[in-house]
Amino acid sequence: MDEQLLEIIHIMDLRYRWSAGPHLGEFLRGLKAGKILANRCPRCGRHQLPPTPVCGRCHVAMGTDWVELSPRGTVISFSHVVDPMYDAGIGGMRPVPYTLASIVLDGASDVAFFHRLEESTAQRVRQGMRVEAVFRPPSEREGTMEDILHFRAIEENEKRGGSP
Amino acid sequence: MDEQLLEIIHIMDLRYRWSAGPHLGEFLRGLKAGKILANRCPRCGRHQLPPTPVCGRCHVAMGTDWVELSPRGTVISFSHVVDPMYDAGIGGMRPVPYTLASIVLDGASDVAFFHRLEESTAQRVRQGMRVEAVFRPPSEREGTMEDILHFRAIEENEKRGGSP
Amino acid sequence: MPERVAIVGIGQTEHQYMRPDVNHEEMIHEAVERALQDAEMNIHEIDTVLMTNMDLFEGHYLADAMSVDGAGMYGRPGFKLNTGGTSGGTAVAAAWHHIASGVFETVLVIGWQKQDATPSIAALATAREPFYDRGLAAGAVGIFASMALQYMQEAGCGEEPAALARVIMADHARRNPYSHLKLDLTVEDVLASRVLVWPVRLLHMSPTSCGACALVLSNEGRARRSPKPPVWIVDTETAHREQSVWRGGCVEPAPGPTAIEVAASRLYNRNGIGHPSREIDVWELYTPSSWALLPWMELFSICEKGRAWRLVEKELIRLDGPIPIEPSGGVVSTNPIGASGVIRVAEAALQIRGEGGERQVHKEVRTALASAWGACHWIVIFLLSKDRP
Amino acid sequence: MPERVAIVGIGQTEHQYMRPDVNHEEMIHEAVERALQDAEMNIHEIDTVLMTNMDLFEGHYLADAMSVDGAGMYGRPGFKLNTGGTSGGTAVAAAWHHIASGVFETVLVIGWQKQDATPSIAALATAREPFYDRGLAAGAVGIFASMALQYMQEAGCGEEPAALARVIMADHARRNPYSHLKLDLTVEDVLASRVLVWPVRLLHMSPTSCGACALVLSNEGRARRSPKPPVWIVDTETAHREQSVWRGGCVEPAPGPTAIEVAASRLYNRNGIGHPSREIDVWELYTPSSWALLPWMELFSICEKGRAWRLVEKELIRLDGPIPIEPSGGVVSTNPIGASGVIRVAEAALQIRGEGGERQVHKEVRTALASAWGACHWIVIFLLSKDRP
Ligand SMILES: [Zn+2]
Ligand SMILES: [Zn+2]
Repeated sequence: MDEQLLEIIHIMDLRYRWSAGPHLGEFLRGLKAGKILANRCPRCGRHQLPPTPVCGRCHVAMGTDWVELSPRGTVISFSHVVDPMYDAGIGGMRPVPYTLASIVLDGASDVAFFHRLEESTAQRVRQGMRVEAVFRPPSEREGTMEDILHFRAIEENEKRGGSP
Repeated sequence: MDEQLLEIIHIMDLRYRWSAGPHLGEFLRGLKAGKILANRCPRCGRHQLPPTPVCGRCHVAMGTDWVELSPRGTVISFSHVVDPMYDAGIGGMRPVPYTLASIVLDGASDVAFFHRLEESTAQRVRQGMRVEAVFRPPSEREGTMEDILHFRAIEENEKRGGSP
Repeated sequence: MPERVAIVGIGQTEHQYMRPDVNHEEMIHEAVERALQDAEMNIHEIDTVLMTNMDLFEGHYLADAMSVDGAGMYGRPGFKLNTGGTSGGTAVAAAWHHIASGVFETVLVIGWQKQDATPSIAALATAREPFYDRGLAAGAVGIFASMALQYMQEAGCGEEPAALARVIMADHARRNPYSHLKLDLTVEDVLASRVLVWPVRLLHMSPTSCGACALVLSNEGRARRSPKPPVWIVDTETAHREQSVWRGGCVEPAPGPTAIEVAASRLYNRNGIGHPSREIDVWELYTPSSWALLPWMELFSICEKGRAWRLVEKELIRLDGPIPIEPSGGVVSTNPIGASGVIRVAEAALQIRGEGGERQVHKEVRTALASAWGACHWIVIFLLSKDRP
Repeated sequence: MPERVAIVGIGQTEHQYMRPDVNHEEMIHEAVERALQDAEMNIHEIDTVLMTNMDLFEGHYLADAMSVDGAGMYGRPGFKLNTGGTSGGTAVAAAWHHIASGVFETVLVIGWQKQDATPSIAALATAREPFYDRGLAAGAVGIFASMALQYMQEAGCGEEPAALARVIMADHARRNPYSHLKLDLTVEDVLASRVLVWPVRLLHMSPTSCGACALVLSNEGRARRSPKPPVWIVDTETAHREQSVWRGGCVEPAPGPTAIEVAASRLYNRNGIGHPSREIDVWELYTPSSWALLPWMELFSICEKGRAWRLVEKELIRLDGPIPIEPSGGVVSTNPIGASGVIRVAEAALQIRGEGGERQVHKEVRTALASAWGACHWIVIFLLSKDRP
C-alpha cells in the first residue's frame, strides 16, 4: 500500500478584493467614528444592520435616513466558543476562549447586532443582560468590525462611556 | 472618495488533499515506470485516458485489462502559449512560452493525450506531426504528469528512445 | 393529480473518516452500483441523474463533470445541486418533482462527500459576508449551542438528556454496518468530552465522513415491475428562512414559528396526520448534534413543548421503543454532508422494507418521516409509506 | 402546448472594469430596478427570481443569500444556477421553462458578475482535475487558439479577418452606452497586440467586466398588459458535449458534429427555418473571442463552410449590413460572465423593439437569434420574434 501513495501539492494563491459599497461603507466609516449606524426603510421604517441598499420587504431604496443606534443593548443569545474555530480574517485558527452574543440595541428592537463579550461579562452572561459597546481608541480604529473591542456588562444606572 | 476606501485583507489557508484512487493511481505509477497506461472497457473495448473506474457508455466496471500505450503518436491540435497562464501547481504564473498538444498515441485512436512539446518541435509543429514522449530519468520521476518532460518530433524511421 | 413516486433502489457505501483508497468518482460508483443492483435495473433504464454535493468542500469547481462515468451520467440529462446541509434532501425532493410531474419515469439521485480531501470548516467560512462577520463566526456548532442554551433554559433540563440521546444514537450506529462512528458510549463519556461551544461537546457533534448514497426513484408504472415492494414517498415539504433572518451575521431577533414547525405542520395537515408520534412509526431527523434532537422533537410535534428531554430520559427513542428516532445512528454517527440527506430517506425506506437488519426497529413500520436540515434553518421533509398513497 | 413566453422588461448596468463604488448587491439592484421600471411592474408582481453567477469567482459561497434584498428575492421562490460561461443563457432558458410550463406567470432573471473582486483565471483552474491536468492548462484562450488554427488551415485565411471582426465589434460597442470597452481600433491595432496563445491576441479576447443584466419574462396573459410591445422567445435549445469529450484534459479526438451544429439545426428544424441568414435579422452570438466568430458563423449555418471570413472581409456583419452580428459590441467588448448570456438576449430583444439607439441595426428587425456559450462546448440558443408565435 505504501508504494501506492503518491502526493501532489498544489498551492493556489487566490486574491479577492471586495467592495463595501456606499451602504456598508457608511456603516464601517461610522465604526471608525465610534458610532453604530443603521439605515431605515422610508416606507416601513425597518432598521437594517448591516445597512443595505434596499428594503427586502418593500423593495424600495433605503433612504438617507441614517440612524445612530445606541451602543447599549440587551443580550438575546450567546455562544461560549471553547474549541478553536477557523478565522478567515487571520487565515488560521482563532485563539480561544471567547464569547459571541446577539444583542438588540436600544431603540432598534427589529434587528440584532453580533459581537464578542468582554471576558468577565462573558462569565456571567445570561439572556436579558444589559451590555454596552466598548470601542477601541480612535487612533486604533480602521473602519472594521474590530473597531469595537467587545461589549461589556453595565448596570442600568451606570453612565454611558468606558474605554478598554 | 479617498477617505471612503477601506481595505480588509482576509488570508485563507485552505489545504486540500485528493486521492488518486486505484485507476488513476495505476496510471501515475505507470508514468513513474516510464509507461503510459490506459485501461479498456471489457464490453466495447474503448480505451480510457486518464483511466477511470467505469465505461461511461456501457456503465460496466473497467477490467484489469491494462494496456501500455505506445509513447509515439500523432499531433491532432496544439496551442502556443505566449502569455503567462496561472498554474495551480506552482501557485502563480507559469513561465512562457510553451506549447501544448493533443496527441493520439499509436494503437489508441479513440482517445487523446495532452502534454507539452519540446521547444524545437513546437517551432515546426503542424497537425499530423509524429511525436514521441520523452520521460525524465527514472530517479527524477515522482508519479506525476511531469514525469514526462515533453513530446519531441520523430522521423518515422527513427529508433524509439531518447532521453533529454 | 401528480404521478405517485416510489423508491425502488437503495445503495450506499460504508461510510468512513478517510477513503484514500478511491477517488470521488470511484466512491460514487460504489453507491450507484448498489442502488442499481438493488433495483435490478441497469443504467440505461435511468431517465435522469441528479447529483448533490457541496463542491467547495471538494476543491473542485466541476466535481460532477469529473465523475460522469462513475455516476452513470454519461449521455443523460441531469444536474448537480447544492443547498448546503439540506443538499441530499433537496435532491430527493427535486427527484420527487421530476417524477410527480409526469415528465420522467425513473431518476437516480446521488449524494456524496469526500471530506478527506477538504478543510470543510475553512471553506465554509467563505459563506459569510467578508466585511461584517467573517471574523465573528462560531460555525455550525454555535447554532446548536444557541439551541441548547435556549432549550435548557425553557425546558429546565441539564446536560444529561442530550448526552443520553447521543449514547442511544451510538448504540443504533453500532448495529448499522454502513455507519462511520460505531462508538460504545456512556453518558459519562459524552459529558467528559471537551466543550466546543458551551454546552455543545465534541461527542454531541457529527463527524466529517466520506461516503455516497444513491436512490432509484420511479413512477408507479415502473415500480410495479420492481423486484422489491416499493416504498412510497407520499409527500414532501420544504421551508427555510434564509431571506428573512440571515445576512452575514445579521438576524432579526426572536423569529416567529421556525421553518421546522412551518414545514411539519403543512405536511401533517395535507396528509391528515393529527398525532404524529402515533401515526409515524419511525423518524430519521438529520440531527447534526444530539442537542438539536430535544428542541426538534418538539418542533416536529412528536411531543409537547418542554417534554422531549423526558422522553429521551425514558429511552423511548430506542429501536425497541414506541418512538424510534435515528435508527441508523443518525448524522452524529455518519456525516458525508452531500449524502446525509439522501441517507436519511434511504434509511427510513429500509425500515419500511424491513431490511434494517440489526438496526431494524422492533415494531411494525408502515410510515416513516425523514428530513434534512442545514443553513439557514432550511428543512426538507418526506413522508414515506409502505401503502400506496 | 406550452404557454407563450415574452420579454416584457429589460435592464442592465453600465458595464465597467471596476465597480469599487458598489458592492455586488447594490450593482444587482441597479439592473433589477431598471428592468422593473421598463416593465412598469413592481417586485410584488414577480412570481419567482432566478439568479445566475459563477460564485467561485466572487469568493462567496452564498452570493445569492448575500443579495436577497437587492435582487428582489425576499420572500419569493427561486434559485441561483451556474453552468459556467453559459450561465446567463441557462438562466433565461430555465425562466422560459418556468413560464412555458404554466406554473409561473412572471419571472425575474438576473445575471451578474463583479470581477473586480476576483482572480477569475486562478479560480477557474480548480475546474481542472488535480492529478491529470491542472499543470497543463492553456485556459479559455487555448480553446479559441485551437479553433483559430483549425479555421485558418481549413478555410485558408490569414490573421486579418478575425482582426477585422474585432474592429467591427469595437465600432458597434462605441455606439452602445452600456458596453465596457469602447475602443477605436484598426486591423493594425489588433494585429499589433500581443499574442496570448497563438494566433489569439489580447485584443481578440473578451475583457473581465463588472455588471448585471435583468429581464422580466411573462406569459401571454400578463404580456398583453405590458406597456411596451412584448418580444417573444419563440423557442430555445441547449446542447453540450461535456460528458463525451471532457474529463480533465482528456478529449476524444475529432468529435463529430459540434454542439452548436446540433443545437442550431434542432432549433431551425422545429421552427421551419431553411435559410438562417435570410430569415433571422440580427445575431447576438456570445463570441468570447473574435476568432470564434468565423467558425461559429458556419456552425450556425449563417454561411457555408469556409465562407465566413469572406463575409467578414466584405463587412457584411456591420449594423448596416445584411447579416448584422453582435450589434451590442459583443462579449469581446463586455464580459461580466454570469450576465453575458442574459445580455445577449436583452440586446437581441432591444433590437426587435427598435430601442437599440445608436447601435440599432439599419434594416427592420422581426427575428433575432441570441446564444450563450461556455465550457465544455456548451451552447444555449434562443429564437426571438416580434410576432407572436
Ligand atoms: Zn420597508
Ligand atoms: Zn464500454
